[in-house]
Amino acid sequence: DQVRVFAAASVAPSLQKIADTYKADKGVEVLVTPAASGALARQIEAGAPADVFISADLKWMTYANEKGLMKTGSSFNLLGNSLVLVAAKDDKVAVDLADKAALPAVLGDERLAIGEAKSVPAGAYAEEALKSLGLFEAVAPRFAPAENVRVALQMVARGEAKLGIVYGTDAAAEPGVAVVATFPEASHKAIVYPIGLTKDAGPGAADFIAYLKGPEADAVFTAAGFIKPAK
Amino acid sequence: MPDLSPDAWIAIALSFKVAAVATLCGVPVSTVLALILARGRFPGKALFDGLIHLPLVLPPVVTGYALLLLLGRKGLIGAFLDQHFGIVFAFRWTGAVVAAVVMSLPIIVRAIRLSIEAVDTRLEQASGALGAGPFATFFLVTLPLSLPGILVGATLGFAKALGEFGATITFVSNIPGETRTIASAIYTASQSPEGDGEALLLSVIAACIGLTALVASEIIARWFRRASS
Amino acid sequence: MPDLSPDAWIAIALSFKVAAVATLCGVPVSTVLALILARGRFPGKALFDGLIHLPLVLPPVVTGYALLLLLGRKGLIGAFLDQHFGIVFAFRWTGAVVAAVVMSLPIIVRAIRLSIEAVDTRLEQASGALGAGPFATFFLVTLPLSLPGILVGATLGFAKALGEFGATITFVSNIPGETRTIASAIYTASQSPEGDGEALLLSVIAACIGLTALVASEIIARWFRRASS
Amino acid sequence: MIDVEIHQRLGDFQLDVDFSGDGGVTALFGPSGSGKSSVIKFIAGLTRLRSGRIVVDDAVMADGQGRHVPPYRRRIGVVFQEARLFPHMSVGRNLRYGRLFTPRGQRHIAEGPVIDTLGIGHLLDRHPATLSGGEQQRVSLGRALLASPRLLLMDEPLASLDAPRRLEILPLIEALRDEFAIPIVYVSHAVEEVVRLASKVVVLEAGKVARVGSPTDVFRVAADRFEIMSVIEGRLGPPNAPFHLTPVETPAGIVWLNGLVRPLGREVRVLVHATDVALATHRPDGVTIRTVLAGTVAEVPEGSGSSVTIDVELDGGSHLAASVTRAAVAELDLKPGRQVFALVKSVALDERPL
Amino acid sequence: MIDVEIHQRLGDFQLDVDFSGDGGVTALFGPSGSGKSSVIKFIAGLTRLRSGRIVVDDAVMADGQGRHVPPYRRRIGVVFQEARLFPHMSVGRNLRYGRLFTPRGQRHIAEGPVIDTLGIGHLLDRHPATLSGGEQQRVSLGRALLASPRLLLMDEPLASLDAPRRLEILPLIEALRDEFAIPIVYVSHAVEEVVRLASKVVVLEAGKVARVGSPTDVFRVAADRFEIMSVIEGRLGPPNAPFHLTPVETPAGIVWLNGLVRPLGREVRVLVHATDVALATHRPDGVTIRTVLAGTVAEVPEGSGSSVTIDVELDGGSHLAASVTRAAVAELDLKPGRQVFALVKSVALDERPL
Ligand SMILES: Nc1ncnc2c1ncn2[C@@H]1O[C@H](COP(=O)(O)OP(=O)(O)OP(=O)(O)O)[C@@H](O)[C@H]1O
Ligand SMILES: Nc1ncnc2c1ncn2[C@@H]1O[C@H](COP(=O)(O)OP(=O)(O)OP(=O)(O)O)[C@@H](O)[C@H]1O
Ligand SMILES: [Mg+2]
Ligand SMILES: [Mg+2]
Repeated sequence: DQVRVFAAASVAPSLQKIADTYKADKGVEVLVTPAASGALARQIEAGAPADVFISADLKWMTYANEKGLMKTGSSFNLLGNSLVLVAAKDDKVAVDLADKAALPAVLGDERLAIGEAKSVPAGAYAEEALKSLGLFEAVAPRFAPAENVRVALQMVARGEAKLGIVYGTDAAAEPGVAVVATFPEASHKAIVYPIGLTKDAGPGAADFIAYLKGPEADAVFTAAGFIKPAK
Repeated sequence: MPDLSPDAWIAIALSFKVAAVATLCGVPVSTVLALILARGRFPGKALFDGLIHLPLVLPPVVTGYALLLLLGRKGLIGAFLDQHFGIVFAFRWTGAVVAAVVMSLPIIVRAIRLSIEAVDTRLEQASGALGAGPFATFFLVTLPLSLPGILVGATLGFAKALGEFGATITFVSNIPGETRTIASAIYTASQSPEGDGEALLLSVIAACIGLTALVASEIIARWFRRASS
Repeated sequence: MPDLSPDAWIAIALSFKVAAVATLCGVPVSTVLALILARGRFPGKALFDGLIHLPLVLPPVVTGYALLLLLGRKGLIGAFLDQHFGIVFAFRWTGAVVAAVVMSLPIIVRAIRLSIEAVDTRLEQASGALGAGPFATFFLVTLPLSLPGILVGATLGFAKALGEFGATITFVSNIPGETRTIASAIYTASQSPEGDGEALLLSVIAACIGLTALVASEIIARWFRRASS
Repeated sequence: MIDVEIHQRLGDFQLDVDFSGDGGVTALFGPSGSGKSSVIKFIAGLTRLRSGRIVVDDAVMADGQGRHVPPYRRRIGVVFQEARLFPHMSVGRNLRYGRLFTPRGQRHIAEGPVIDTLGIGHLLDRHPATLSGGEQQRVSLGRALLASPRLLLMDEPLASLDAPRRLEILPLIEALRDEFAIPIVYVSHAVEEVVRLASKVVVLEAGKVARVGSPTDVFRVAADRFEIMSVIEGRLGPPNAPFHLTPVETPAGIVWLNGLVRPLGREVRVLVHATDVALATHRPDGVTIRTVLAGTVAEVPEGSGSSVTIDVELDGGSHLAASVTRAAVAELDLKPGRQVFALVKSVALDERPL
Repeated sequence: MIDVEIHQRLGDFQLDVDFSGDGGVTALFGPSGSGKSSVIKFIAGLTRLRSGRIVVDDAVMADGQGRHVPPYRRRIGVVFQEARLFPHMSVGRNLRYGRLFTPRGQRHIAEGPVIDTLGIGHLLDRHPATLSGGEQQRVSLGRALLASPRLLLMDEPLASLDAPRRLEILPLIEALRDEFAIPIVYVSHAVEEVVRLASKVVVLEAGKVARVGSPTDVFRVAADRFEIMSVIEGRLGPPNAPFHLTPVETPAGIVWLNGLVRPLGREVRVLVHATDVALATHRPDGVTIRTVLAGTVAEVPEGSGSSVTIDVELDGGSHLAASVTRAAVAELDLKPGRQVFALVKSVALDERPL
């Protein structure tokens, strides 16, 4: 039989790799369906065939829980991520986030690529972090909000935007960018990827979630740059 | 193309199926709608026209979401269809067809309508004077003379169905083998940097399929023009 | 509509501007392209035709990405334009216009081409026999007789420009006041659980603008038909 | 058989027409723009009648008050002024189109003879776009006929055909009229055709009926002297086979018809153009003109031009119009009561009797 | 002035035509589908010539070898068989269309008289869709004229007009020919028109030139006896004003023309239909026929129908065709060498000399 996983697009590539080995090991097929977290949550609400839901942020898992779509108590934070400031690889810049003048100065009248705060979790975290560092007012007019983090990364890699704020995982995977600075963990809410069983999850789903917590999965996630979720 | 994953091949086949079926369903529906809009006179025609054009004006995601609300298994119409006819669109490839049809409807309807309105009404009069009723006149005169528009509609509809993404992924998600079309596969691949190559390759394949359809339609059009001279 | 944020109003105004300018630019360009495709005979025509249709076949994000690669400040053409003419599209509303034009091009070109091909060539011959060269014939005979298609093209282009989202946000981002159109605003709103209300409201507004454009085009078309009988 | 009453405005043009037609051919005659084609379109039901009445064979087709039988239910065939062929169908399919909608029992008109007479047999597989003007017109004529309509409307069906071809097709129209008894409303600018075919002529001028009557009556007073004609009735005599002539016996003398026309004793009408008649004061001899009819001058109109049309009462009472110069009138002292002999060049008569 | 040589296949139709025209009107005559319109389209440059040669006024328009002056550079006006009016323009704008592209200095033809003669002044603000067939044809004619072309191609320009209207428009075409010296290629099925206008007739049959020559020569041997004509040359005598007649003095006698034609002494050509000629063995008297010409029978063809066309050599040497019944030939014993008098109904002559 099958385990059907509705996963936020950003987790999907790693998840797919794990699914492949899981099938080889356990003989159970895992069907990974990637899309935006919001779309997935609403699809589950509309009766989509999902056993497991992995969201890229808390709010959509909360939404799913509030709508009674999930098995009560089944959800927990599977992964965490860090938030980093990136620049194009060849662009030799250094920014000290503690220095309030540094970021605006480096930015000049160029753009800062971030995820669109309302739709992309990374964007929301970025705004929050900038606010807490007191940088928001200065750089907000220079934002270039992107529809997803991959596009934001490309903007930086292509030199269209001077800097970008993305997840550590994205920065690690994209050879065209280099990490300039990492936002302190305290500057934003913990970045977490909650996972849970849907209300009518099949029997194999819990096993797969258990597997995701195991060492094989952990190796894949770590290689992709994910970190342990803050408790 | 050795570096294309089997999943990608499945997506290509699926896209092809979805686009073909969407075109086959979309063109007749559009022809009827185009005829109604071109010739009909009824109150609320403007609104009806507007409704057909809506998917063009709204972001595809919104259309997809509207489809989910209407045609999802718990949706207004979807629940009805499910209970009475056992028809389910949500999260099936047929749903992808529905999304593609809805999204391409304004384009197809417009092309066909344009052609219908270009038909010389004096020929339709001549048909009537020869004893052909409205139906016969439509099928024997109006429709064949609108063939250029129908062909264009079919081509655009097919192309649009290949490229449709936003409404599809929102309505029927991105389930491998069931609703993952080329467009969704490109999206999926582009989510990781290693996927860039695959995304590009898939884009090229989509472009090639589109180009083939286009060339085929041009050949049909030319053949048709030659046949009538 | 008191619950609409000032940002939303800005997005509406911007969308209007982008759609209007995109229509004004897209229609003449499309007319020329349609004429070339309808009448021209040159090697590689099929490929050229395919290129124009590409934005229909590919997911919008891919088109947006391609625009970024080509027309971005560091892009192939973009860098050239920037250095020699100081023209920058990236992150500007003009870029949104470019995205809208590119995305609606296949639709507009097809509509106009359909109308051009429906023009009775015997009238063009008559024009030639009266001494009008190809240009004069085009502007005095072909173009006015293709007006239905041009009008349909303009309407579809305007609607599409209002609804365009994927390519726009990828190419020129989603900067409030600069590149955040209604479509982006609707999408953004729809992506957070609390945004439903705003998304719905904005959708209704977009639908109304689209409907208004549609009704206007129908009125113009009717007026034109009456004028020639 | 057909009753037409139309009162309607078309743009700036006011059409006020009222006439009826019997079983034969009713000709609509009149200058360009006088409303002939408009009348045709009303009868066919292609323009909606808002005020008036169209009755065909006792069936009310339109009464201007909401009753409007749609064209496809009228079984009225129309030969349009422009050919209106279906461009996407071969000539053959164009021709057979109407047949599809004609009940089997009413397909009176056979395909073969029509196609042969129209000379379009070699065009059946062609598409209309490449046909010549006259070919298109003939196909369009054939298409209307093959629908076996119960009333036929023809709008200048022979306008772009050469004279020999017209003469070939006219008998076909006569056959429709006589053998198939299809009433016909016929628009034409050719007086010859109208006179030959029609039993009634309706002359339109600026949307009004200017004159109605038999061809003789109408063209007798026609404005243009080339249009003035007379009709003489008589009975066929025994043909003169060696010389290919047939006599028509009339009280005023013998009218010689070209060709062998039968049967003996048949009542026929013979048509004479006023310009084909000369008058002599005594019976001429040694002249090739063979038809000489005796009569007396009934009326010599005043006139100022070079010609006048004299009304001659032939022995037996029928009238003959003769167009002669005023100079001749003066020289021969032609005046009412004077005995004259009308010389009619037999070769100028039509090939077939009316 | 114009040299035409065409060898080309159109579908199944092979066109092989070779003729030239002088400054006057060259008529293209022939049955439906014989290739007249096709020739027009080649001369205008609307069909590309692949083999042959079109020369107008010493300028090679097309030589079948790559030289192909585009239509808009030829300054050749075309009146198409179908009107081809621009549906989106008012009649006025249609009429003025060609003028836009005519160099100022070459706008020879004034608008007013053309519009008046065509009777389309009241239509200027209308759109073509609502015009009657004849109105469309007249506008199309006017449109071609007002471009002041250097060569005019007319494809049945008067086909759907009534006789009086035709008689009004013919002088306009004559004026183009005479006053503006525009050479014209004229397609028509109406022998009257052709004879009246043309100095040269090219008869096409199935895509080949069957006969070429002056109207007299061509129609003298025409297949259909209604088309046979003769031309007699003479000199205008002093008009008879009270009777509105003008004598044309010829060696064989006086031909009386209707109307007052001047100036005295002008050489004119007079046209006689063979069917309008009767023969007498002695000079008749007491007959309204005023034109009596003396001559001798030159040839009496064998024949089996009712009529034969006799060739009469008039005194002075010109020839006159007379269509008479074989019965009359036998009765009067007409044979070559016999002295005869040709009776020509003067009223059947054309209004104006050729
Ligand atoms: N919709 C309209 N608006 C204005 N005038 C019209 C309209 N329809 C017809 N007419 C006018 O009515 C008149 C009659 O037209 P119709 O076609 O009946 O003429 P017709 O007798 O057939 O002439 P023809 O012999 O030239 O074909 C014309 O002068 C035409 O211009
Ligand atoms: N493309 C083509 N393919 C086949 N046949 C053609 C083509 N074009 C013309 N013809 C044929 O050539 C012949 C001559 O046509 P054309 O139009 O020149 O005739 P026309 O002399 O003008 O006749 P009409 O008096 O009927 O107008 C016709 O029989 C027509 O069917
Ligand atoms: Mg008419
Ligand atoms: Mg022709």
